[in-house]
Amino acid sequence: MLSANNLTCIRNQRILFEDLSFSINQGSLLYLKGPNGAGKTTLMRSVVGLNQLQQGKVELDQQPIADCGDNVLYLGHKPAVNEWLSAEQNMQHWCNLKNQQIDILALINKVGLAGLHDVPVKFLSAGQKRRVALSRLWNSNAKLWVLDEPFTSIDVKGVEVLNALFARHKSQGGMVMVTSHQDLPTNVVDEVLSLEYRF
Amino acid sequence: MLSANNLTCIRNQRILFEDLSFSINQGSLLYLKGPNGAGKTTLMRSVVGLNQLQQGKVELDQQPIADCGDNVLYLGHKPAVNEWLSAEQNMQHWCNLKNQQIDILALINKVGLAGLHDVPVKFLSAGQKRRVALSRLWNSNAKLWVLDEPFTSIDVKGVEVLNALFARHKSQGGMVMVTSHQDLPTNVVDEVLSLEYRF
Amino acid sequence: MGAFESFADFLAMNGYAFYVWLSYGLAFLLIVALFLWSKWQRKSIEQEIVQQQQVRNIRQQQVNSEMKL
Amino acid sequence: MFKWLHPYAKPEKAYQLSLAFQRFFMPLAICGLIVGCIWGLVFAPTDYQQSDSARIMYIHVPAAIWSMGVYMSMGIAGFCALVWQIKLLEISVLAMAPIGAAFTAIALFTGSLWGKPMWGTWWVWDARLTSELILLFLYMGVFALFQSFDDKRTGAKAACILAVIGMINVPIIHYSVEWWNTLHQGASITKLDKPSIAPSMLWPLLINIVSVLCLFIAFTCYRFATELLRAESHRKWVLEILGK
Amino acid sequence: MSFSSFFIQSIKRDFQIAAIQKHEFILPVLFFILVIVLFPITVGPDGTMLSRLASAVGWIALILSMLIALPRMFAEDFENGWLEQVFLSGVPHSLIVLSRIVSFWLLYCLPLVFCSFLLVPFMSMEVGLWSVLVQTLLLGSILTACLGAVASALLVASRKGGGVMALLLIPLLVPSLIFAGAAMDAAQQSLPYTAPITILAALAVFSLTIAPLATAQALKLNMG
Amino acid sequence: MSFSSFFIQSIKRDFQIAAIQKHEFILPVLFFILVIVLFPITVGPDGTMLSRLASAVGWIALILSMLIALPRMFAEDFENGWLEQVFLSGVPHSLIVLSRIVSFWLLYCLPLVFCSFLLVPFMSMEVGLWSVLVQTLLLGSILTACLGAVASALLVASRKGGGVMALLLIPLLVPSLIFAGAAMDAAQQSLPYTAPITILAALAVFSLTIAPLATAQALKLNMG
Ligand code: HEM
Ligand SMILES: Nc1ncnc2c1ncn2[C@@H]1O[C@H](COP(=O)(O)OP(=O)(O)OP(=O)(O)O)[C@@H](O)[C@H]1O
Ligand SMILES: Nc1ncnc2c1ncn2[C@@H]1O[C@H](COP(=O)(O)OP(=O)(O)OP(=O)(O)O)[C@@H](O)[C@H]1O
Ligand SMILES: [Mg+2]
Ligand SMILES: [Mg+2]
Repeated sequence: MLSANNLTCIRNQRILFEDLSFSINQGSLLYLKGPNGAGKTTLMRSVVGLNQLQQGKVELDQQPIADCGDNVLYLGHKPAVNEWLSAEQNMQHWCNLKNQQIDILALINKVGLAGLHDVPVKFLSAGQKRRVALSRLWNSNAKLWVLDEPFTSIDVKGVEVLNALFARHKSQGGMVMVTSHQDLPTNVVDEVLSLEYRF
Repeated sequence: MLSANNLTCIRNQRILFEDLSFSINQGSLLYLKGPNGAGKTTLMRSVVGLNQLQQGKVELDQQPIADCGDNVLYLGHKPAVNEWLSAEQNMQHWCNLKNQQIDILALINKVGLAGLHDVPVKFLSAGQKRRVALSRLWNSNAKLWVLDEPFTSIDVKGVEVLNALFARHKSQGGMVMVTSHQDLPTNVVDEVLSLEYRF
Repeated sequence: MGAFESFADFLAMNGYAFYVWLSYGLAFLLIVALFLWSKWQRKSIEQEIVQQQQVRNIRQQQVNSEMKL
Repeated sequence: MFKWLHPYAKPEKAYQLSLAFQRFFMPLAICGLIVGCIWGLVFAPTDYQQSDSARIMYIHVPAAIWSMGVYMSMGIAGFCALVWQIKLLEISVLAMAPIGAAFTAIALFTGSLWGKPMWGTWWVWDARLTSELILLFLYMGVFALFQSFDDKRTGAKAACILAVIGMINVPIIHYSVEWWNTLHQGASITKLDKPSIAPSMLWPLLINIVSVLCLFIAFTCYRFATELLRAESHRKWVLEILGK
Repeated sequence: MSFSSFFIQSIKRDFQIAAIQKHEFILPVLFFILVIVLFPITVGPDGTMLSRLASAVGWIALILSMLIALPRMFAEDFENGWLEQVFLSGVPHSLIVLSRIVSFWLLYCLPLVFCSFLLVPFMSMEVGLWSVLVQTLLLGSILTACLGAVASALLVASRKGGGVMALLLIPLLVPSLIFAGAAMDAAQQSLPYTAPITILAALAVFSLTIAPLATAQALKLNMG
Repeated sequence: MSFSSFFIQSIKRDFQIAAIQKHEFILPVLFFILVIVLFPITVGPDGTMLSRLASAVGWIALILSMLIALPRMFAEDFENGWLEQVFLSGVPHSLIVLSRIVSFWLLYCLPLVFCSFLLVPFMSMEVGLWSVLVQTLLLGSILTACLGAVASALLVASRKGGGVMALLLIPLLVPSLIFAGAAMDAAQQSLPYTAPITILAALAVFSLTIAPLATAQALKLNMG
């Protein structure tokens, strides 16, 4: 279970959120909503510990999130993909980092990049680049997924597949925290957290 | 009227599209559909002349598109916004380039960045950055708009406004060519062009 | 007048006028510049804060950050 | 002592205190400098060796001494800020850097204006001069580093790190440069081994040394207050102060 | 927009961006000073030795700071897509490139040439010699900026650029270095030094006419 | 993953990327060569003079070419977000940084040290002396890489690169320059030169233990 308590973040002298508390139970998905600039990205980065908070703490299964290393998977606006390497190489490096032994060509097929495995990511289309980054969801062992606008540039079928993935992850007892400006199907969403734009 | 004749593009020994012809009439919107990697971006860049075609030519009102300079507005995946400058400065430079005299602060209000006009774009959220790029639609004199996934990172209300903008532009006799993985409302779309993923 | 016979002597500094006066002048100039710069910084920060407050008030009145036609 | 200091660790109190300090030390410094300079320029006896060019001393030596003194206090403040996570000290490091840089620049300029008539060149690569030049770079580095951060708080932390690294390095640089020079050249300019100066020259010098210290304190307090306003600009007390 | 106003506006924009990345103006200067300081410390404080090195140091500092700045000449505008928008806007492409070369030269090269004055006190250079050095540096920096623009445009997207950059910059820089050295030598011995300077000037003018075309082509290629 | 295998994998990754982006790693070497070539051209073909300068030139060329390479040390991984993923993955942060320092040293410094062999023909350096120079350069490059890592990490989010980097780095390098000079001098006069080399080694080891911690802190600061 993820529990976030009393989170406060001030950016540029503007309070983005103050004393915000929420929790995500085993097997449920939190859908983070809000207009542009509300502070969704900032909140997510604070949850995984990439952002210094003014106040508050985040715990995953009673452990501070900073110690949870491989139990958290954060995919943000930045793809964490090297543009000069191919999709295959990028995935290989990810697997090395996460200590996974998987069949990379099969994974490439699954994310719909068959035949493009040795093309530098630079030459792929926007959606294909995004798929390289999202491929990390398929074999992830992490309990908590924190996904910042995962559907960006992904086509309609891709979005369906991603939603199915979320459902599968939930059924395996995982937790998901998602933002998106495209609505998620209601059967996937368990909780909604709305951030307002504050002044 | 935009007419594209016999366009062919081959990338990496893969035919993206072949002998593709289409036209956009005055006051109508072409919705370009297709899965990731189908070649939508490539087609759009070819239409505005940023991409060398293997074959084919594009004309706007019987003139080759390369000579149409200010009559074409292309907004692609890249924002054409300098991260270090503020929204105001970026817009000012755009107006200088396009030789427009407009009230920039009013424009900033319109795109919903009121109060953020002097913040470097670097510090804006993903959607706010995107709004700076899209602000070019408001006062554009261009007849043809070529927009590649304009809704990326834009919140729900923003998408509505953009759709209304398309409608207004059409009513003024403009032409729009759009791709998106989020569906456009049917009353805005006049024609649909589907690109398939070809192997 | 102190160690000098006349005011002209004082100004001449035994032929070292250039060096002595320039060094005192430069030192003085640098200190004054630092002072003015600090003053200016303070003023601009004060302005910035007040402005920020105004902007915040304006935005609260406008209430939205939405796009408009 | 920490007990006594504690109430002042509140930004508001620190702000008030620093402004009070500034109000006390600034007039002191100005009066002292005027007295010292006039004494030095007009009344102090002419040096029998260096003639009147020696009057540069009354500004050169205080600036040179405090250029190092400021760096030491900056390094110490930075160290404490990092170890005990004291935000106020971080800010004070930033307040001090430009002052130190200005003193260093003054020492360099006046020294080099003194050097031209005395040694015949504007500049020699002597140990003391070289390390003074490097000190200027260290100051500039601290400030440039702070400026290159978008977020002022993180910038201040980074500047502290650099100030501390620099403080460790200043003695190393100093001694290595000294060694380097003696190694290559043999002692060239022994300006420290002069016979101790006459009291009539010492007094104005001492006055100036003390008043430059006062100047340093006054400037630091003023700049500290400014930086504090910036850092706390979303707090109520700032708006209250500015609203008045 | 008229071409001249485009030219001015685009230079203004470059200055604005440089002013925001604040130190951009001072940094080349500082850098230059630091490089100069490196020499006495490593070579030793011997005045005559240093004065013989002075002109070499000036050139090295110039080339180095330009090499640091060059890769970013088009990088930012290319990556954020501004460049393609300007290319689409109907302004002649070589004018676009020329304006960038000019603003680059004004921002990065001119301050350095001024700063080379520091060689006079720090490396005991003679003032007369320094004025000759300034001439060679002015011409040399134009040349480097032009060649660098081509190289930087080639580099901006393609990964084969490295070799090209090397092939382009070095063979052309070495001759200009030789001419500059010849001019300095002649000046040191009080001989006339116009011939090598003229050759340098010819090289600079030549590169100024060719480079914008080549650079525009290279950028176009990289856009796809 | 065990830490040692992480270490090896991440060095492998850096090599892979360098192999693709060849220009990144050719440029410093080329610059090194350029500096070495530049001196004989400007100073003139005076053998004894050149040989006196040789070791200083080697050091300066090393530092300057590293200044070109250093700003890119973390830039790419930081910008595309890889670095934050690695920081999140639970590997000790200083290990991450250490692996980058090591790969950087192997990729950018080692080739330079090899290239310093060019001093022997170009600046009429004695081979015996050159071997001493190589020792000082090896140690000095470790030191530079470590201090440079801190500087590069501090500056990674502000794209100020070169200038500030030099400002942060060069003052800190002065002691090692002086000790290296002392070693070379002693070697030239056939005196024992172990003392300064030992000091250099001590500095290198010291920086190798401190730098990863400071660098990791600096990167963390920059992530927000
Ligand atoms: C650019 C040139 C110069 C620089 C950077 C410079 C730097 C310094 C520094 C850093 C000190 C402080 C020493 C300490 O407190 O330990 C100092 C002291 C002093 N300097 Fe200079 N100096 C320069 C030129 C000169 C010249 C040309 C003279 C006179 C011929 C001179 C005479 C003195 C004297 C008399 C002191 C006081 C020594 C003491 O502490 O008792 N300096 N200088
Ligand atoms: N590094 C930063 N420094 C200062 N302010 C920042 C920084 N990053 C973001 N902000 C401000 O914080 C606010 C929230 O940004 P954030 O990226 O969290 O929004 P978001 O909810 O993710 O929006 P979007 O839907 O557009 O992605 C923005 O208004 C922005 O101006
Ligand atoms: N510069 C390039 N060099 C080689 N191949 C390329 C290049 N750019 C794109 N491609 C290939 O062309 C195909 C089409 O890319 P394009 O960007 O046009 O797709 P798209 O339809 O816009 O997809 P998306 O919906 O993901 O944006 C991709 O499969 C890609 O592999
Ligand atoms: Mg966001
Ligand atoms: Mg696309």
